[in-house]
Amino acid sequence: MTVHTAHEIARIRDLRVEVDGRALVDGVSLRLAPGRITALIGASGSGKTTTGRALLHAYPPGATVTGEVSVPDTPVGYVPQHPATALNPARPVAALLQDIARPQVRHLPRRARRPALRHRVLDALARAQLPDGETLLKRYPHQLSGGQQQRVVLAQALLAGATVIVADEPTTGQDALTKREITGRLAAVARQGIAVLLLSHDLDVVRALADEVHVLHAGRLVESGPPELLRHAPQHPRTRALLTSADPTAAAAPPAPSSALPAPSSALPAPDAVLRVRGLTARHGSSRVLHVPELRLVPGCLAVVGRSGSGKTTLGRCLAGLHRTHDGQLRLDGAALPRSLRDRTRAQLAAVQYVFQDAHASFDTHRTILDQVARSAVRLRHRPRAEATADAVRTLRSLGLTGDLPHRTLAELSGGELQRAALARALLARPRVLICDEITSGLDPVTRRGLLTLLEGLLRADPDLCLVLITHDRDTAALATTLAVLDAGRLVEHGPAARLRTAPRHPLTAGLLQVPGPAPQPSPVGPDPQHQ
Amino acid sequence: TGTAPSGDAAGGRPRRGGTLRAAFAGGGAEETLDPHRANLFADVARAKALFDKLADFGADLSARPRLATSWEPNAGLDRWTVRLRKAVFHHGKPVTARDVLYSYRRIADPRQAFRAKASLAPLDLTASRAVDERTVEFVLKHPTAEFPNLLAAFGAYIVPDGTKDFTAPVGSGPFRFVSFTPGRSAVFRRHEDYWDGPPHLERLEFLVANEESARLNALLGGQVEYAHELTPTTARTHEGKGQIEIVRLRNSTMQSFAMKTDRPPFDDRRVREAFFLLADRRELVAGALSGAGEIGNDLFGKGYQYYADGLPQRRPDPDRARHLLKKAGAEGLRVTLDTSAVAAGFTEAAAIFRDQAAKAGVRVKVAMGSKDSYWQDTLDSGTLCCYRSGAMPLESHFSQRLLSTSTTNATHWRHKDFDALYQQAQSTRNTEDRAAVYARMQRRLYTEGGFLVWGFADWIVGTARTVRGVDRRAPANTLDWARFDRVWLT
Amino acid sequence: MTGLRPWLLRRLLLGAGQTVAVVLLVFALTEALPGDAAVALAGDQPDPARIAALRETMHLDRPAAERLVDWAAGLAHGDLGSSLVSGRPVSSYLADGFGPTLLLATLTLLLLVPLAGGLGVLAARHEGRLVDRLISAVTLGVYAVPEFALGVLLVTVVALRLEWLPPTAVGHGDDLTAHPAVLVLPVLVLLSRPVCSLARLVRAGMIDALAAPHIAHARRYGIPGARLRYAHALPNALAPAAQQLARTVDWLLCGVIVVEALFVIPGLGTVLMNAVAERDVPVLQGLAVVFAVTGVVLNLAADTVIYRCTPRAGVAA
Amino acid sequence: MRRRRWACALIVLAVPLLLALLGPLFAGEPGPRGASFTTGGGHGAGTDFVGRDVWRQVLLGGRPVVLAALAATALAYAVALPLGLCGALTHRRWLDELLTRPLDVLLAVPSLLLVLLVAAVVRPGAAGIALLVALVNIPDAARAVRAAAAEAAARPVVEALRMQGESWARTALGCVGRAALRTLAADAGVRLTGVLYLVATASFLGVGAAPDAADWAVMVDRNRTGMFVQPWAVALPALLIVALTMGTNLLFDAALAGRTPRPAPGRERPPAPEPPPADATYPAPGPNEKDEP
Ligand SMILES: Nc1ncnc2c1ncn2[C@@H]1O[C@H](COP(=O)(O)OP(=O)(O)OP(=O)(O)O)[C@@H](O)[C@H]1O
Ligand SMILES: Nc1ncnc2c1ncn2[C@@H]1O[C@H](COP(=O)(O)OP(=O)(O)OP(=O)(O)O)[C@@H](O)[C@H]1O
Ligand SMILES: [Mg+2]
Ligand SMILES: [Mg+2]
Repeated sequence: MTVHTAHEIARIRDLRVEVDGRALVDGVSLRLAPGRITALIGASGSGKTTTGRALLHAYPPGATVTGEVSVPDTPVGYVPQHPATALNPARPVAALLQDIARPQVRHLPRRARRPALRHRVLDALARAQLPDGETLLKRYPHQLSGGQQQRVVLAQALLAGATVIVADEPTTGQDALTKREITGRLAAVARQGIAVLLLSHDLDVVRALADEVHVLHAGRLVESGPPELLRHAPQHPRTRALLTSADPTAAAAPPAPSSALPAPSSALPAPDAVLRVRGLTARHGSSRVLHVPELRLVPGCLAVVGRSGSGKTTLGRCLAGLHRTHDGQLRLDGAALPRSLRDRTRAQLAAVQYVFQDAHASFDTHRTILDQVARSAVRLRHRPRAEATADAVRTLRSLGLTGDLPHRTLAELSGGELQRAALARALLARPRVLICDEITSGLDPVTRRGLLTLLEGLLRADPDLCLVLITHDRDTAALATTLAVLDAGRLVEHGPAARLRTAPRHPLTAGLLQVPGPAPQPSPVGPDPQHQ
Repeated sequence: TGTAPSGDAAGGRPRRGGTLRAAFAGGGAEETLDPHRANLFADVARAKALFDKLADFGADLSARPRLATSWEPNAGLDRWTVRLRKAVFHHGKPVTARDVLYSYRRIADPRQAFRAKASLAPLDLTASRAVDERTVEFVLKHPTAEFPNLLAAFGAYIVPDGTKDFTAPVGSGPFRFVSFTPGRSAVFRRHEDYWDGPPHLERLEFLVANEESARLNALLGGQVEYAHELTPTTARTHEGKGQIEIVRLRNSTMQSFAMKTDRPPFDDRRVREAFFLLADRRELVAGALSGAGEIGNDLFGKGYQYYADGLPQRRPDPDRARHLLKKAGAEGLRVTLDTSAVAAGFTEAAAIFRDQAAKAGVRVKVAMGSKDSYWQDTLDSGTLCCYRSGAMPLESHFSQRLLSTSTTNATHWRHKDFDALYQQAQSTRNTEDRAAVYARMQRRLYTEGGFLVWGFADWIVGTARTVRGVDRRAPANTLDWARFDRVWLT
Repeated sequence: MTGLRPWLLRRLLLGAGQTVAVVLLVFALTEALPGDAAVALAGDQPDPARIAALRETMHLDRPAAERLVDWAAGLAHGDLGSSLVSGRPVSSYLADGFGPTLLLATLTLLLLVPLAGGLGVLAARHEGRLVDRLISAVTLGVYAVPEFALGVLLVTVVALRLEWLPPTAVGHGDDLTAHPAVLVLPVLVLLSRPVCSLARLVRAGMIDALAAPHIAHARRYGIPGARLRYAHALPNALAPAAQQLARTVDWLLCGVIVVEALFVIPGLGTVLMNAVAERDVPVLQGLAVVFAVTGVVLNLAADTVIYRCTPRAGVAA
Repeated sequence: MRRRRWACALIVLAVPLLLALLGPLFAGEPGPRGASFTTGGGHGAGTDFVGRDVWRQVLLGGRPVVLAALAATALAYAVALPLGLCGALTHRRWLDELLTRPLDVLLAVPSLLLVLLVAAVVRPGAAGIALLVALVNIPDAARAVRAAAAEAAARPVVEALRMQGESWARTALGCVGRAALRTLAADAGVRLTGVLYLVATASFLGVGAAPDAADWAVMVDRNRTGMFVQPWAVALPALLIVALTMGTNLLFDAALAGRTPRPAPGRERPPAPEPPPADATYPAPGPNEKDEP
């Protein structure tokens, strides 16, 4: 390790966070130095978030904390794993951004403050890859897509002039192109002398950015070193597992899409569509955000890809009956499907299930996860309680949520765990059409592989199942037999996965599916003005 | 600031000048300066300041001449000649017989519903005439020995001939109109040419404050000098404390329970008598009137002219009451007592009487009624209700409430012989003889009437210590009550 | 919800319907009350002939429906009719009563909002600690004391003992603004209870709002405490408080009968109570129109605040 | 700390509750009436406006107050809660309008006037008046519920519950209602007091409880004239009412206190087993620094 202790700006020493006698993090020590990006990787639930939040002096309620955490006086920037939690639902995006920037313009004459304020805010948004900040400023958080929310939160951190930034999965909700730009931005940030703690599953990003990588396993640091070292000579079996399963070469052999799964539609005469969408035009208020003239969901796996904010979630929500303001026609097995899920029968509800992009917000804070998951079987399949619970436990276990995890509440689970719980909840309804909105974004490669295998198994077991994967992740998209590409609310390309991968017609398709990996160089956005 | 009671004429030499502000409970925007429409105490007090009647009642409720100097009947007592005194209205014109006739005819207008209309009903106003400028000859429909009461009737004020608009009224009273805002205030100033001598006060302001505590606070805080209608509790708190003067106008309000004598169980006179014996009047006065009053003896008009004060005072006798009830076959009697928050002491009296009756095994159920329609509601329905009456001559009490033809006969007391006695009294010229007839009538009521008169409440007025000349004897509604032309400020 | 403006328009239209309903309700209830204006006027002289005559002069002998229709026809021309008892136009009653009431209500509101908001936020900030418990105890205590008791107490101490302020506004009813001192105590009494209830609601909402992660997040970025609480946390807690505030304004406008009586301020409450006592139906109906219109506007305002503070409400499935 | 709060609330509440519950047992037979508003004279707390012993009235007067107020509040909420939640949860605007607009009509009539008018027309008994007071409170409470629940009802959790075909009651009460619990508790606590005095005022206006009933609220109202001669007749029942409402509300507060995650004091920073590090430059989190869940 070549850490310059003299320059360290923040430090965690021997941190142990214990809840109810169980250590979430144990003996973790980290040093953050200005201008360096420290990555913390590890399986879902290994304690990354807990460690990262320690730098904010934020611990789970009732936790016993020992060890030492020192951070500088300046604000510590934080991009939480669930960006929605950091956004005030009752205020437009601009409110907090402007308040953050206000002290920075105080020295200006009164008249000049307003434009300067505005300029700074827009600039920060642009640096966080939200170039059309103008329109976003007036919006409320719920009017942003998941990725946009994340970038807004990043913009806050950039604007605040933090010397330490804790970025918890900053790229999860982003498409490959945006991701590359954000990585570039983070690198640029670091070059200005900001210490970045990167908590991520995305090894591409880690590899491209990190100056130093720490591997967490079950709350303990098992290995540390520069990324190259870890890659070429991982010492710990866990590290190995993490790294190999995410190795591009490993991912290059996608989970055998064509072997076991039903052949893509080009091979056979089109099978009957389970869900047909016709003339779908979705609006948010008066603005049209999605237009899909025709979409047929056939058994098998459809991946919906597109840039962040292109309308993927909106499409999923339209199908699920969560988004009412559209004028398309939905037909499930030939029968009309009501637009709003309130009008759907329980059978129809069970048939089309949606896994929320923001898993955190989709759970009730008071009840245990198990209880909430089991309700699907009780309500939608009329199972008795006990049976439903057993079913839920089984499903959760198959997703890696074992032990007492299911008996905890929302606040006591990690981001990845929640995502899996949300999937379990949908699975328990035994849906015909299962729409998964970025369900692998919060998962480490190992867990993700496991999850994809499980989905694959589902597809195989139920040849009628229609799986819609909304994703930015190429590995995940690799599961699909069909691909749909959305751009700015339009369905620009739709066809067999193999063809789109090899011979994309639309440049975006190529961009999204064939990006070789995040650019190691920063994107051409200028340096932060506030650090000039 | 002398120690002598301020109300007495002996309170020092009257001083001229100053403004007196008097707080009354009012009627909101419905208030009026039309004296014939006067309904509330505030209305009457204002009317009294601006106008005059031909006669008014003294402290014993006998008629005293005001604008009239004399009244002479003919032999049949159905034609009365009234002489007017020399008096001028505020605009300088004299008060004439024409004004009197105009006023009375206006009151009696069949298309209108002025309050004094019933009182003036015995007059035949088409036959009555002005003999000269200051002499009126009144023709009556039947002999009326108590004709002067009629001239003193509530609201029988004299207004200038032809007056219809009372927004800036002209009268002959001690004060002239300055301004008036219904429900808020009225400002008057001295009428220098008042026939009874000009008032001492320069200005008189009537202010409206409906809440008793507001009137009291305004008085205590020096915002007014006269607060009308205070509660007994207030009187107790401040009496003799030196901060303000408390004036108790005795015998102002009769407090009673009215039994409907024509329907069970009260159609049996034994039951009525039993009820007379049930009531512990001292407890009622102490509890319901907070001690501010005197006990009653089941007769109206204690201290008034013709009141039969020779009858023995009734005392509670539950045993005899029980016995009487038993004889009447009314053991374990249950009655409903109607009451309402319409007048001070009603609900309290009802509750206390309920407990007293329970001692003799009578179960009284107290029913609260709407206070706005209470009097009409209890006039013909129910069997037992709380009742009160302001001061009026005995004769009026009989004629309005106890004759077969009475319109507000709350006890349904209808007896031909009683009516005959009343007629006899009205045709009796000699006062002593008339008194004897009234005594007979009262004896009858004492033994078997429908009014269980348990007390006479004081009317309590508070004045600032600077106020002199407030009469301390006149029951509310009589001449010297709220008479501000005799008041002065030190 | 699709856009604020069409929604507002629709609500205003509905409001007209509500006003009609209120008027009908009040009319029906007053008609159903025992007695009528004639009986009320006759008072303790319920001479049937006189009552009949009074009825006739007041046109009460006509069927209720006919009177209502007449009144409504007048209303269409902006004529609220005239009082049964005094014959004066109802509009003059309302105009007379409205001034003082409006003045009191405005003053009270001007103090109420910052005071209640401040107290609620302060208590929420220190939830469970001494400050909170002190504020909670005092507000709850004061809230449980009826207005008249507080009013009498204040008058006795402040006005009569200490002689700092005039005890009542008697005689100043026409021109309260010229004597601001007389308004102090009434406004204090008027404030006492709404401050408490509002502060409680603000406190409750603020505790949850302050505990939200986005507030911790904003605090991390050095947003000053006051701004954080009032500009960022408070909007999340505002909806119920705004609702309560609308009710308070309604209560203030519709006559704080006790205060008006206690301090002799001839406002709408006094007009209302007198009109009920006198069964003066046209006046009551006029008041009903006023109440209904203020009610509609206030509820609409409160709903708009809710709408603004819960922007997701319209789009959630 | 929590325990102290509970104890405090319970003690404050226990006095009026015990008096209300057990008072009638100790009241005994009514003694002879005295004069109104006297102090002493064998009456420990003096006499009331009709000369009864105040202490006896206090002993007797708790039960009706507690019963009427609790019943009316509970009743109002029993109706208002589903109404308000329904309004908050529905996306059928017409349904929302249908539910709320008619209630707004009731809202536009001052509650006292409404009670007065309706009571004068139908002449209810004590139970009826509780019902009436509850009725008058429904629109208001329903709006409060709706406002408090509006934000929670729009959360994605609710969408997720719908997706699960969850029953309305569970969604509304279990999730939305629970999220708004603190505000609802505050509203209910305050409403309790309002209801209490509305019942008392109604009784003074001649409906419901007898105007001389042994009832704390009625006592406060009726004995006000003697406030300065005999303060106990007002002060005692008023204090008990204050204690009742204060206790109830403090109890709510105490019960809900632990619901928001807040770091236990002293745990916000690592309670260093070693001496505090010299380079701990981060300022100690303010007393309000809250942890995120
Ligand atoms: N408040 C809590 N009480 C108990 N256990 C908790 C609490 N918060 C988190 N945990 C547990 O601690 C472990 C670490 O959580 P943490 O959120 O740090 O994981 P993570 O590494 O960020 O995972 P992910 O990648 O899924 O976000 C998880 O197993 C989680 O279930
Ligand atoms: N309520 C709203 N009002 C206005 N615009 C909205 C609203 N909700 C979403 N949008 C916009 O609609 C577009 C599509 O949003 P959507 O959530 O479907 O994107 P997405 O493809 O899922 O993006 P991401 O990958 O970032 O989750 C975005 O540009 C977003 O800003
Ligand atoms: Mg995490
Ligand atoms: Mg999305």
